[in-house]
Amino acid sequence: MNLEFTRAEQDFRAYVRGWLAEHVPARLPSMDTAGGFAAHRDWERRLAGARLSVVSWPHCYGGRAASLIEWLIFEEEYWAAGAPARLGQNGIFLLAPALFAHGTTAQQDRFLPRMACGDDIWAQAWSEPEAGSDLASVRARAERVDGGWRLHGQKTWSSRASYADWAFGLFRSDPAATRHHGLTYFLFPLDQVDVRPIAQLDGRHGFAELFLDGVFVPDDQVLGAPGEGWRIAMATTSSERGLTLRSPGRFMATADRLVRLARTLDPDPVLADEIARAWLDAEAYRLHTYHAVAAGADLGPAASMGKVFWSELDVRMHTLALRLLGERGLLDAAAPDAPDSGAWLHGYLFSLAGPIYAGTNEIQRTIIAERVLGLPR
Amino acid sequence: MNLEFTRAEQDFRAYVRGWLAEHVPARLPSMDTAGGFAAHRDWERRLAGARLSVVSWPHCYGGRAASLIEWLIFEEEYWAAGAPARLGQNGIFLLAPALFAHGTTAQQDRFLPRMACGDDIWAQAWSEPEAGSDLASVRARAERVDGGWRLHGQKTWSSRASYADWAFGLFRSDPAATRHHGLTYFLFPLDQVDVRPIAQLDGRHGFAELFLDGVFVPDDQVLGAPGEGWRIAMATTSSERGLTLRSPGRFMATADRLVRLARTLDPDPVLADEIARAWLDAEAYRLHTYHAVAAGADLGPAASMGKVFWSELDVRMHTLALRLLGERGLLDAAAPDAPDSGAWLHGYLFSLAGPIYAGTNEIQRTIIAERVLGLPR
Amino acid sequence: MDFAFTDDQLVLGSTVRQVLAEHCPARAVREAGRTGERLPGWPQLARIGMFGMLVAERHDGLGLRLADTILAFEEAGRAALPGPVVETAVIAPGLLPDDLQDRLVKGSLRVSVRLGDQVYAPDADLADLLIVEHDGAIHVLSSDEVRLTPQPGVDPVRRLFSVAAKASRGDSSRGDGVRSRAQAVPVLRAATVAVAAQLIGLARHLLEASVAHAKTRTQFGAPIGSFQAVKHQLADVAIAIDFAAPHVYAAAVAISDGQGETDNLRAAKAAGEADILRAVSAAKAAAGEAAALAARAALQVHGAIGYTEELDLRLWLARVWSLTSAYGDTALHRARLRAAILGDPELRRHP
Amino acid sequence: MDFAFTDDQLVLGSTVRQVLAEHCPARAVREAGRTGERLPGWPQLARIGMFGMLVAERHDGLGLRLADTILAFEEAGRAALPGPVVETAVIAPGLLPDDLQDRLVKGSLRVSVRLGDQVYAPDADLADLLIVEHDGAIHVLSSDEVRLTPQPGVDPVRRLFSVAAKASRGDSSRGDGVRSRAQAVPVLRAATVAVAAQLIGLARHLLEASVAHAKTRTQFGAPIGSFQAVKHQLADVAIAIDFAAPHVYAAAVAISDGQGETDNLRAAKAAGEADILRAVSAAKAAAGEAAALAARAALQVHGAIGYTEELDLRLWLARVWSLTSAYGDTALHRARLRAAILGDPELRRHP
Repeated sequence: MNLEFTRAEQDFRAYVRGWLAEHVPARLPSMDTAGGFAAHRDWERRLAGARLSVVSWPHCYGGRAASLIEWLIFEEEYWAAGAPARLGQNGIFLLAPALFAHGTTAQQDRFLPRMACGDDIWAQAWSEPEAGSDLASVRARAERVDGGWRLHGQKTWSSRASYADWAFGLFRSDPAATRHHGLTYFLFPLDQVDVRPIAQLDGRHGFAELFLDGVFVPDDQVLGAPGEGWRIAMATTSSERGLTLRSPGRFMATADRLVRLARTLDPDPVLADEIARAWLDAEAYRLHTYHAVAAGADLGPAASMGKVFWSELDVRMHTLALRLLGERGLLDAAAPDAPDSGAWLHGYLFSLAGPIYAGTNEIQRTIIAERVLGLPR
Repeated sequence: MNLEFTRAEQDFRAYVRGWLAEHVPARLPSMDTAGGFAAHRDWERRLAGARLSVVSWPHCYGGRAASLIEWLIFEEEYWAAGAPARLGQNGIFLLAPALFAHGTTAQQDRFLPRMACGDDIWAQAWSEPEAGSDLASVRARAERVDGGWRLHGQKTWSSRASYADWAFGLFRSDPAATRHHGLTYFLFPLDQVDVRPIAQLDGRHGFAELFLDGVFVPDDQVLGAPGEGWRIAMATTSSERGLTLRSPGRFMATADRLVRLARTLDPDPVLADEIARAWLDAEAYRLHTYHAVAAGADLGPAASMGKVFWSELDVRMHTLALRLLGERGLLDAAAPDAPDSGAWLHGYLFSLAGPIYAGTNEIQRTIIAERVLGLPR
Repeated sequence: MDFAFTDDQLVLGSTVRQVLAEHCPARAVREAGRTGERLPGWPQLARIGMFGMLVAERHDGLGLRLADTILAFEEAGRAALPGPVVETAVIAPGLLPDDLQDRLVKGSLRVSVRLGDQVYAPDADLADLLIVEHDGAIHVLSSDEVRLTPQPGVDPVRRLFSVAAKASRGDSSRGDGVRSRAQAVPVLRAATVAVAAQLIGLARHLLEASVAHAKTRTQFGAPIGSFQAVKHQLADVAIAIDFAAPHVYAAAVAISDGQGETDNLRAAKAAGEADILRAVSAAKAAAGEAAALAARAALQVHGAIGYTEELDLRLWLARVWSLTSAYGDTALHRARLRAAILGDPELRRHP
Repeated sequence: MDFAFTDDQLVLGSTVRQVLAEHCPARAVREAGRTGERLPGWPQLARIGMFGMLVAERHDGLGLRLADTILAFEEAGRAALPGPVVETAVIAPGLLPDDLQDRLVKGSLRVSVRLGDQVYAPDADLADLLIVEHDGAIHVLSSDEVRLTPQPGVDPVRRLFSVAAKASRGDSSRGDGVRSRAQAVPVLRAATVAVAAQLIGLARHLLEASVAHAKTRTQFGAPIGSFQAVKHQLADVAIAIDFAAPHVYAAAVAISDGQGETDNLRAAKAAGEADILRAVSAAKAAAGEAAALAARAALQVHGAIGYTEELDLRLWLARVWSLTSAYGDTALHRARLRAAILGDPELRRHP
């Protein structure tokens, strides 16, 4: 048991750090505007040019076959450098694991390289109106037609969908089945879908509603076998809760920023104590992750523990920043006095979604109790 | 709306304060020892001699017909003076309200005066093994015989029972009924009951188990009508959760002691902050109580809010005292170095029972949600 | 001792509630945050005397004490009433010169303020007059004497502004408007308590909205309000509100004991200065924390849908955030309480 | 980087666990708190080398680093092992003179300690030697050179004593036993981390006991573990433990990097002094808080029955309380962390 990086790991870190120091752009406009989306797509392309967009993927799809530890190092450096949020996140972190596990070689060859270099940006289409955290209550349906399927229904909370190219999600292909039976996992282009942006707390439009009215999807855009959608999706959402959704690097970066902010403001000791505690919790998340990765554990339901931990830590860190900043902290980017261009406020509003999405924390706690601790349903 | 005491209230406070200053004894031995029980009974008799044992009762039963505000004043002064815990509490606060509401005049004349002057000390016999907070799952039974009933079964967590004279509790008088039906409220002397003390966390024996093997109880020791026991008991336990169980005075006294302790120890600001907060919470409980009393509200399910609040505050205050004291705080009365003769440690262990007894706080929160907020069962 | 509201006090609260239910519904608040009417309900509130409540009777005001009016501010919070209500109804009566008081009573004068711990003047673009602190004195300036810089933030309704005096104005265009800083102290305390009352009202609304949502929204085949996790979260909010509100009412009483026509007489009996300071900070801190808890729970219970601008929830959340940091944020008041409670050698609650 | 336990480390932990399951069951712990055998399991632990783990190989010890043995201390905590285990197995190897080390390895020497932030010597009546700080120097005294005053408290098993040197003894009866305070510093840090590991073990046991109880105990017709309130309480305990344990393991590693035979070489690479200090305090504070949470939840889940002496739960709760305040309580370590994190101008986690 040690915490010393190997020579190779240190070299990789040095390379990433050096490249980022040279290339990280000044703050990009929000990716939830047309211009910001384009700027972020451009950044994805630059990352891909340095083979840094998908470091853990095999070389043939644009990666470096990096180990999990190296991926964690990449993430630490990425967020510490203040690099832009990842536009390609849905595809790279949520869809790709399912594609690697269940896709055909043809599908992998077709979708992965374009995902890696930002040519295809993916939106997720998990939620439906009224369903919330209850992912199995899918009402959108897929109708069998010659050579493929026609998709009907409505999806909501589809992140990035306002400007994305493709989406992935579950549709009920067996009308007689209920709950998690008879669902199929589809990949479909968004150009034939009616996409309506949802205005959020922070005034941005990161999510959208999708209306599908008989969109045709050929058979080669079904992931896995028809009817197997739930099993495949579960593997995906488990990674959504786990490592791939939120690597420690971004919380470490936030914690470091918070501590630096606190030092400039000489906070009262009660605030200082909570800030020190938050910094240590980010450290705990990092150590926990190193431990889990080294032990080679398949996280499974234990991923729920991480999800509760990071999502509440993230809210806490941003709350502390706003408490440090007082009235000024509540100003947004348009205000002349806004500290850090309103980044803390924006981050706070964003963090509030953490305990809600990818399964509310109430649901996560129930999963932990039942599947990790073995308490009765 | 005001917080000014009337002339009469001020005079009453002055009288109580003066009497207590003169008469409060040095620390008595624990009431859960034979000697301590006798000493506490003696104290009850002295209180009664000054007509201060049951100030809110009518004059004819030994009280002063004090208003609720005056009773709150009495409690404030009583605990601020460091006066002994009340041996007669079960009878005075839990049984007496039921006796006043549902007892016959003969029962009131027989039991209340002896209760007021400490001649009869009452134990409660609510809980049964395996039942816990589920008071309606009564298995002890009452068998109809000539002129009365015979009681069979087991009760547990009976406070004061090791040395008390009488007990009150529910027995199933209708063997065909289940849950809260067919229960009857009995008053029975403990001299025919097999009483076995339960050793507690703090090493004392405040609770006991009662084994009843056909104890005869005449009809005039049934409170209310046979089969009406649940309704009468619910009125009683609602007062258990509410005002009569824990008047603000005792938490104010604890909070004041905590603040005085903190001043001598110059705590770090984080502890100081939590102590200030606890003091204000005791203040909130006092103001809340004055408000409720003045508004004349029948507390009902809202009493559950107070129970959650005071029981968690009490744990918090004692935890803070132990944190202030460090290793010394964990010493008990027998240790030469024990601060305040181990009173904070003893109080801590006692406080831990608060969120459990009289209905766990989990149950209280459910009551609040369903009966105060109207959420569905 | 009678720590319950009088009938008059209750009637004032329920009247304000009715007026706002009719003339300042959620829709009106939403519009105020966009391009619609910025001051919904104000004419009607003026008609029932809301802005003359604390103006002395000799100026034709109602001459009430803060405690008499505290429920009116709670109701303003519950409705998330737009506009500088505390500044106009609480601060202005205490600091404006006599000849302007009658306009306050009529509701024809709106006032914004930048005093004490404030950095920005709220709703300053809606104000006819600004009361600002400068070089240790309090100045009253008309809107054409100042330059306002918008500082937009999380609350689209309660807008903040930097205030600078225009170079052209004289040192004090209203000489009689200059007051000392000391005169502003009791007025700012009253404003702080009134804002605390608004936070209680906001919290009550958020709890009611969460309960209503939890009753109707179903997940996994049952209303989410039937799940223990949701029940207990909302029970904790109810407890927090129930034990924060008395701090606010007690602070209003403590301030009121030093208020009114018979100042000298009352002051003799009044709670000491230290007690008032403690009560004011306790009110603001407790109300702020209860409202923050209500806001977090509301968002969690509403789930993703609470995160949209389409739901009015958003406006109440923003108001909680903006009022929590107004007139001294929770950290400031907690620090004052720490000093007051651990430093006060004569800590007694009753005489 | 490989932050997982090696097979050897895991085997040591599971061996200790098995030995204690057999020779120090709950019954034995309970008896140790009364009149029974005070050191259950000690002969068997000595046989597997528990007390020579950290003794250098040149003294026939195993020469392990703290990180290699941390799971052994976690298991000692899980079993609530009675006796001065950390003092004998961690502190003594670092501070006793060379000629006593072989007796440590054999398990024939028990040691108690009153150093650093400690006020009392734990289990001193079971010790052959006492290591005490006096006038800035560290002294090793035999049990007949000291007068012990019992200071009974909440933990009936881990008994505390005041220590006074008997008037009769020379200034230093074991001249070679005198060490400087500076030499004790790294040893006390290691002891602090070992105690933190015990707290993790205690917390794990309390969680397991609570889960087991919640599965079998029924109320209102269902096992209480099926209620969401109980589920979520225990899930929070699981989370707290899961994210406290890595702090303890990392602190053990940080200390170990400066330990061992090749001191000078390793020290050059080792984490800086500030990093070690921070890691030690983080370990103790996080483990103490996780254990405190586990204790509260255990008591709440067990309900009134948890409050009896008849249930073994009581012994684990007491041990949590006594170890939480040993070797610097949570408040002390939190204050150190605050200073370290907000004061350190070079806060980086990785080189």
